Amino acid sequence: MDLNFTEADQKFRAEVVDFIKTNLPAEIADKVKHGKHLSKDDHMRWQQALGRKGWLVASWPKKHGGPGWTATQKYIFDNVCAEMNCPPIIPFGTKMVGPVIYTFGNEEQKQRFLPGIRESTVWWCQGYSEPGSGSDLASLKTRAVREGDHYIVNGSKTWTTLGQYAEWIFCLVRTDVNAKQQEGISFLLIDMKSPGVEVQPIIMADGGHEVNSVFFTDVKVPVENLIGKEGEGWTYAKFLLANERSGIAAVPQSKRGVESLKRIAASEQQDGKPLIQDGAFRDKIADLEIQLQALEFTELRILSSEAAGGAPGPEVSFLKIRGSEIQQRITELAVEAVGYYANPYLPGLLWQGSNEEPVGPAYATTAAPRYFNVRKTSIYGGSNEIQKNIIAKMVLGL
Amino acid sequence: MDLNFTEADQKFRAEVVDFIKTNLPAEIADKVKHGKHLSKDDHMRWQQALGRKGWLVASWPKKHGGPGWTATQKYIFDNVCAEMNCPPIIPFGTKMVGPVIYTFGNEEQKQRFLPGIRESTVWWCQGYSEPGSGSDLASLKTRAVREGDHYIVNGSKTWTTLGQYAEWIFCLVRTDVNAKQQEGISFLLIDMKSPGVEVQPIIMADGGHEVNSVFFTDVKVPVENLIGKEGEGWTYAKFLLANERSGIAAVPQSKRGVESLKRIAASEQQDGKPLIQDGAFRDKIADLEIQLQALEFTELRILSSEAAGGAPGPEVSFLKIRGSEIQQRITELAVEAVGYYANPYLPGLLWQGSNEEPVGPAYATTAAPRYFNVRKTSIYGGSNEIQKNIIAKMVLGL
Amino acid sequence: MDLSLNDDQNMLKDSVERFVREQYAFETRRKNSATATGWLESNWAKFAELGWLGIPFSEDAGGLGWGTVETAIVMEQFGRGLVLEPYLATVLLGGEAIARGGSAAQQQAILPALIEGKKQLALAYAEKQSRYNLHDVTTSAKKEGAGYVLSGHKGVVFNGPSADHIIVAARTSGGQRDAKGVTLFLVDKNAKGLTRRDYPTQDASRASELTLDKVSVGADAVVGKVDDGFALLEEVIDRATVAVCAEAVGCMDALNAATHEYIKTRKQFGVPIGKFQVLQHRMVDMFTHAQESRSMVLMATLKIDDADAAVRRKAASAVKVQIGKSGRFVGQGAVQLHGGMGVTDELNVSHYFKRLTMIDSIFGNQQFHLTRYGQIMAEAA
Amino acid sequence: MDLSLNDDQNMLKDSVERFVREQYAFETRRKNSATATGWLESNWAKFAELGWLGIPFSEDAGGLGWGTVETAIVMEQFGRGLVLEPYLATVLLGGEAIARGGSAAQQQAILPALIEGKKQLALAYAEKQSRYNLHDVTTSAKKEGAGYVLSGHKGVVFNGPSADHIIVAARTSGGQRDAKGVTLFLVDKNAKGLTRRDYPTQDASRASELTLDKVSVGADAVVGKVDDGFALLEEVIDRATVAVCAEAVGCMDALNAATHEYIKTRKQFGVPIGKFQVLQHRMVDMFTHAQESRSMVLMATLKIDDADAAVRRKAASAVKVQIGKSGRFVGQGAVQLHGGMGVTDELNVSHYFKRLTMIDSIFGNQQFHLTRYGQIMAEAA
Repeated sequence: MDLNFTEADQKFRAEVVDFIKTNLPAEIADKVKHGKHLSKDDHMRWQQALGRKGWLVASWPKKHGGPGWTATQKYIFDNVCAEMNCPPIIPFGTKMVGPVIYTFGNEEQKQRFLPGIRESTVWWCQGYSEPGSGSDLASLKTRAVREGDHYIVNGSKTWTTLGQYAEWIFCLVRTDVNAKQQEGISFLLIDMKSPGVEVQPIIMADGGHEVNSVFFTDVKVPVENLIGKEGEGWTYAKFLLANERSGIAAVPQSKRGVESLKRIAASEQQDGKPLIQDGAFRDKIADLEIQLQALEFTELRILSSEAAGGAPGPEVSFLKIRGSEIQQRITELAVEAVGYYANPYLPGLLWQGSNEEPVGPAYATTAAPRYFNVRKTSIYGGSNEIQKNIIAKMVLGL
Repeated sequence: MDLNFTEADQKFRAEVVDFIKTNLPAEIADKVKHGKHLSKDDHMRWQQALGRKGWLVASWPKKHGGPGWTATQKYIFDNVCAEMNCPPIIPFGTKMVGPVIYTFGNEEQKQRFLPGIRESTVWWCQGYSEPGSGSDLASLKTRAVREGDHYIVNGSKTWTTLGQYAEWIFCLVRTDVNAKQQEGISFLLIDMKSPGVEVQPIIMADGGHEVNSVFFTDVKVPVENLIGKEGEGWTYAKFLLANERSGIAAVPQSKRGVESLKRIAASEQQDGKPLIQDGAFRDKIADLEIQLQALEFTELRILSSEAAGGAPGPEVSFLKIRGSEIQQRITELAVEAVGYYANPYLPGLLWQGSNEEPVGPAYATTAAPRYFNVRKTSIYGGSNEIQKNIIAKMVLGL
Repeated sequence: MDLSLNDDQNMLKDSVERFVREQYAFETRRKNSATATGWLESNWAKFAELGWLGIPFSEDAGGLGWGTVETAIVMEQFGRGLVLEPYLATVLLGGEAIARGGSAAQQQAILPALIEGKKQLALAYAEKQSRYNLHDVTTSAKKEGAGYVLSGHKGVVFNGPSADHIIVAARTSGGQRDAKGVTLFLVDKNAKGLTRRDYPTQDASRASELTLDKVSVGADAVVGKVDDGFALLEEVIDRATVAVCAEAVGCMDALNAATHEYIKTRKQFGVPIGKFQVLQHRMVDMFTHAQESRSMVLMATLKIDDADAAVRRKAASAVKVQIGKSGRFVGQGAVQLHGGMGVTDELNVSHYFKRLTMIDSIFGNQQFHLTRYGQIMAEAA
Repeated sequence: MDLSLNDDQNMLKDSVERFVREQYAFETRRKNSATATGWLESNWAKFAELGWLGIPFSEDAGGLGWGTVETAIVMEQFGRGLVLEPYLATVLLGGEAIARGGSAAQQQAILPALIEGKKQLALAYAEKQSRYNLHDVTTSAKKEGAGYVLSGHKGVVFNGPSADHIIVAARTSGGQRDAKGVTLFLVDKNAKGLTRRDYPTQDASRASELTLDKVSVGADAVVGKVDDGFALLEEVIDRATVAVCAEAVGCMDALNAATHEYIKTRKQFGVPIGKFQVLQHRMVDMFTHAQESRSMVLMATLKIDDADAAVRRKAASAVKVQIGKSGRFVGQGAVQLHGGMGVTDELNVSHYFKRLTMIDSIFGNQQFHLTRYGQIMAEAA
C-alpha cells in the first residue's frame, strides 16, 4: 500500500496546473470561487479549451477520443481542477449521452455526435424525468409513435438542467404502450430546434433558473436518431445512470467547499475573535472535514478495487448519499457562519452578474441561496432514499 | 394559562416531602441516588409504606382505593419522589394488572387481588412476551386448555422483569388455536408456586439479573383465575399496554439523571478545570436538558388536554420514544464524562451490595453498566420502531 | 397549573386564523411581496382595527394590556401564512423597546400612533462585526451640548425601509464589547446624516443597512437610561425571540400539513409514497419536532415574565435552540419528501423552509443560544 | 497510489483469520475470560510461534520489521473475535515504547523475550485527574543518587495484572500539566513499593490501579530522554490508537454480519424483519459506517509514519473520531435490531457493543480527538 504519487504522476500534475493557469480566464475562476452563476459562454470557453487539449472526456476509452488516463491521473485531474476553481464539466454530453452513443450507437451516430461532445461545440441536455415520474423513472409517459421514417413525439420532460442552453436533448420515450413498463421504452436523440419543442423555465428556491420543463407537441424525429433497438431504452438508461453516479461523491468540489468554509470562519468575527477559534464551530468544521476524508478514502478504495478488475457496483450509491450529505452540510455551516448576513437577497449580483456591492461580506451573498439550492443533491439522480433501497436490495440482499 | 401551583398544591407538596423524609430509609435513597441495584426488600419496604398511606396506587379511581389526586397532584408526587431518590414503583401490580382487574375482573377477583396490590404485600410479574414473539405480541404460542375447572397451561414467557421475586404472574395465553390470531387469546392469573412453573434467569449485558424466562409445564390454573371472558384477552392486553405507556416518558427520573450528570461533570476534571466548564460537554448537557424540558411540557400539554376531557391517545407513543431516547442519552453522556474510569467492572459492588471500595469515583462504577442496560428502553414495551408505526397509522393515517 | 387558552385568547386565535385564511393565499402573498414596500397598507390597517397592534401595550397607551401568550398566538398564525407585514419589527421590537424603556413623552408620541397603524418602527442593534453579541457596539454616540451625535453603521435592520423611527443602539461609554455603555436612541427616518441601503431578504421581507454620519439627536432621544441600554435591549430581544419561535411553530405546522397531504396523495411505484415506512417515520419525527416546538413556546411564554432575569434568559434560549433544531429538521424533511417540487419557487414549501432558516439566523442562532443556556446552567450548578 | 494488500499481508490476514475462527468461538472466549488471567498462555505461545508478537519490531531484535498496516491487519481480526490476549498492551504500547524510545540495553533485555512470548508489558500513563491529557502527570520521580524514586498513582493500566514490566510516566520536572518534564520509567512488577489493585473491565479484559510508594529505580530505568517522555508517549499512543481503531473495524464487521443475518431470518408479523424499510435503511447506514471506518483506518495506517508530527496527530485523531461515532452507531444499531436478545449477555452482540464502547473511552474519546483535530486544523488555517 502506498499513498504517494509516482514521479510520472507528479509530472502529470504539473502539466494540469500549467494548462489551467494558461487556459482558465481569471474572471471565470473568480465566479467559481465565490459560488456565482456561470453563463453558457463561461462553460463553453473552458470546456472547449479542454476539448482542444483532448482532456474534456477523461473517462472515455482512447479509441473514442479519451485521453487514456489511469485512475490516479483522473483523481489528480479532478482534484487540481477543483483546487484551481475550474468550472465543473457539464455532464450531459460527456458523462451521459456520449458513453451511451459509443457503447450502443451505430457507426454513423458515433461519427455524427461524438466530435461535438468531445470538443464541446454542442450543448446536450437530459430528458429523463417527467412531471409524474419522480424516482419511479420507468413510469414515464412521453410517447413516440413510428410514422414512416419518423417518430412523432408527444409529452413532456422536467428537471431538465440547463435545457435553456441546449441544442440537443436525449430522451427516454415510450414506443410501446402494451409492453411491460420497462420494456416499452426507447432512447431517442432530439434536436431542440425541431418544431413543437418548447422549453419553460422552472425557478428554484434560490431564485435561479437552472432547470426547465420541456414540452413536445407532435415533434418529428428521424428514425436514425434512435439509439440501439426500439424497446431497449431502459437498458441504456440504467447504463447511463451508473455512469452518472461515478464522480457523484463530488469530493474535489467539497474539498474546495471546506477550504472556503474555513476562510469564512477565519474572517467572521465573534466577540472580537475569528469564528474558527470558537470551539463549537471549529468542532463542526473538523467533523465535516473528517467526514469528507472518510468519503474520499472510500472512493479511493472503490477506484482501487475497480482498477484491480472489480466492476463499479451498487456500492457507488454510498458515494451519492454521503457526497450529497456533505455538500449540504458545507452550505448549512456557511449559513451558520455568516449570521445575520445570510438574510440579504441580492438577485442582480447572484444571477445577472451585476457589479452591485454586496451588503455584507461577498461570501455571505451566496451562503443562503447555495444552502437552499443544494437540498436538490439528496433528491436528484435517484433520491437518497432510493439509493438506500438499492443498497439494501443489491448489496445486502434484503 | 398559568404554570404556578395553587396554595393547596403547595401544601400537598409539603406533605409529600414530609412523608418521604419520615418513611424512606436513608440507605435506600442512597442506592437509588447512585444507580445501584435494589433488593426485593428495599422495594417492599418503600412500597408498603406508600401502601399504608394510601399513596401507592396513585392512578386508581377512589372507589378502588386510589387517593383521588388531580393530575397536578400526581405530577407533584412523581417529581418529588424522583427528586428525593425514592425507588421507582414496580408497575406490574399497580399500573398493569391492578387496573385490568378492577376494570374487567369480577367482584370476587377484585376482593381477592386488589388489596395485595394496594398494600404491596404480593409481588406480581408480567407474562406477555414469548421467545418468538418480540414486538409481534399477538403471535404468542403459550397454550391453556380447559379441563374441567382448570386450565392446563404449557409454554413459556420471556423478558419477565423481576420474575424471580414474584408470587403471581398475569399471562396472555392462547385458549383457541383455531380463532384468528388475536381472538384466541385469554388473560390468566397464575400462582407462581403452582407445580410446573419454572423461572430461569436471563443475564443482561451489564451482568445483572433483572429479567427471566418463565416455563409452564402442565400447570393447573383454576378457571376462576380467568379475567373477563375467554378469547377477549387481547382487549385487556391493549388496555394494559395503554396504561403502561402513561408515565413512560420518565420525566421525573430523567430530571434526576440530568442533575446527577451535572454533578458528575462538576466533579470530573479536564486540564485542571471541571468538565462542566468545557464548552463541548456543557453544550451536550444543555442540549439534553432542553430536550427533557420539551418532553416535560409535551407531557404536561397531553395531561392538560386529558384533564380537559381528551382521552389518552396514541400520541403517548411520542412520550415513549422521546423518553427512552433521553434516558439513553443521559447514560451515554455519563460514560463520556468518566473517561477511562468507565472501564473497571465491579460486579460485587453493583449486584451483591458489597462494601468494596470503587476503583474510580463512585459514580463511575455504574456509568457503563447503566448505559448498556438502558438500551432496553427503546426496545421494551413495543420498540421505538413499533411506536412510530403506531403514530404513522393511528395519528397520521398513513 | 392551567395550560389551556381562555375565551379571549381563543377568539384572538380564531380572528388571526381567519385573516390568514382569507388574505394570505400563496399567490396573493407573492403579489404583495412584489410591491414597493413588500407588504400591504390595507392589511396593516386591518391589524390596527382588530386591535392586534396594541396587544402588548398598556391600556393607558390605547393597547390591550396583554402579554407574550397573546403575541405568540398572533405570531403563530402569521407563521402559517408567512405574513409579510412588519409586526415583529414595529410592535415587538420597536414598540416594546419604547413601552418598556421609553419616557412618558416618547410613549405618548409613539405608541398611540403605532397602535392606530400610523407609525412604523425598526430596531437597529446588529453591526457587521457584532454577530449575536448585543453589546458588541461600535456605533458611537458622543455627547454634544444637551444632545448626542451618532456615527457608525448598523446592519440588517428589519423594516428599515418602512420605519418612521429607528431605535439605534450606540455606545456612549466603555470599550467595544462592554455590556455597560450601550444606549438606545430614537432616530427619525429623515434625520440628517442618516442614509439607508434597502434590500429584500431571502424570505421576501425587507431590511436596511444604516449609515450614521454625525446624526444629531436631542437628550430626549435617549430610550431608557444612558449607558444601560443593554439590559433593555436584551429583554426586548428575548421577548421577540419567543414571538418569532411561535411564528416558526406556525411555519412547521403548515409545512407538516402540506407534506402530510403530499405523501398521502403522491404516488410512486404504484402506491402513495406515504406507504413507505421510511417516509412514515420521517413524517412522525417531523410531527414530533413540531409538537416539542409548540411545547417549548408554551414553556417560554409562561416563563418570560419571571422576575428572575436568568429564568427569562434560559427560557428564551431554550426555545430558540428547540426551534433552530426543529425548524431545520422539519424544513429539510418537507423539502426532501416533496422531492424535486420541494426545491422550486413554485410551491410554498421552499418559502416556509426559507423563513425557518432565516428565523434561526436572527436573535442568535441555535449554537449561540445553546452556549448561552449552558453558561447560565453551569453558573447555577 | 496503491491501496491493495501485498502477498505477505494477505497471508498474515488469512492466518489471523484462521486463528480466530478456530480458537475464538464465542463460548470458548467466555471460558477463557473466566480464567485467572483472563486469557490463555497457549494462545500467546501461538502468537509468538506465528511471529505476530514481532511484527512492529526490527529484524535485529528478532522481529519482522513491519509496520502499522500489518499490526492493523492483526488487530482487525482480533476485533472480529474479541480476542482477549494482551497484544495491545504488550506489543503496541509497552513494546513500541521500548522499541521507539528504549536504550539498546533495554531493547535487548526486553524485545527478544517479548517476541518469544516470554514477557508481558503494560504502559501506565493515565491518572485519576488526567483524563486524556498525556502530560497531566502528578506521579513524581525524584532524583536520588544515580537513580529516581517514584511516588504516586497510575490508573486503568491495561494488562497490569499480567505484566512483567510496567512503563510508568512520571514527572521529573515542571508543573502538573506541563508537556515538558514527563519521563518514562521501566519498572519491574516486583519492585518494592509498587502495589496493584487488579480488576476486570467491562469488556472482559483486565487492568490495574497502581500505587507507587517510593519505588526506587536506577538511571538505566529511564525510557527515552529525561523530561522528554511526552513526545514518545504521544507517538506510541497515536500508533496504538490506529491499531485499536482497526480492532473496532473488526468488531463492526462482526456486528454487521450478525445483525444482517438476524434480520434476514428473524420473523415478525409473518415476514423477516429485514423486509421493513426502516430496518433496511438502518442496516445500510450501519454498513456505511463500517465502510467509512475501514477507509479511515486505511488512511491512518498510511499517514501515521509521516515525518510531520502534525500529519500523524491529525490522522490518529481523525480515525478515532470516526471510530467513536461509527462504533456507537453500529453498536447501538446492532443491539436495537436484535431487540431484547441484543441487551442480554447471552449473544455476542452485547459483547461487541461493550468493546466498542470501551474503545471509545481509551486514548481519548470522540470529543477529545475532535477538539484535537480542530486545533491542529485551525492552526494551519
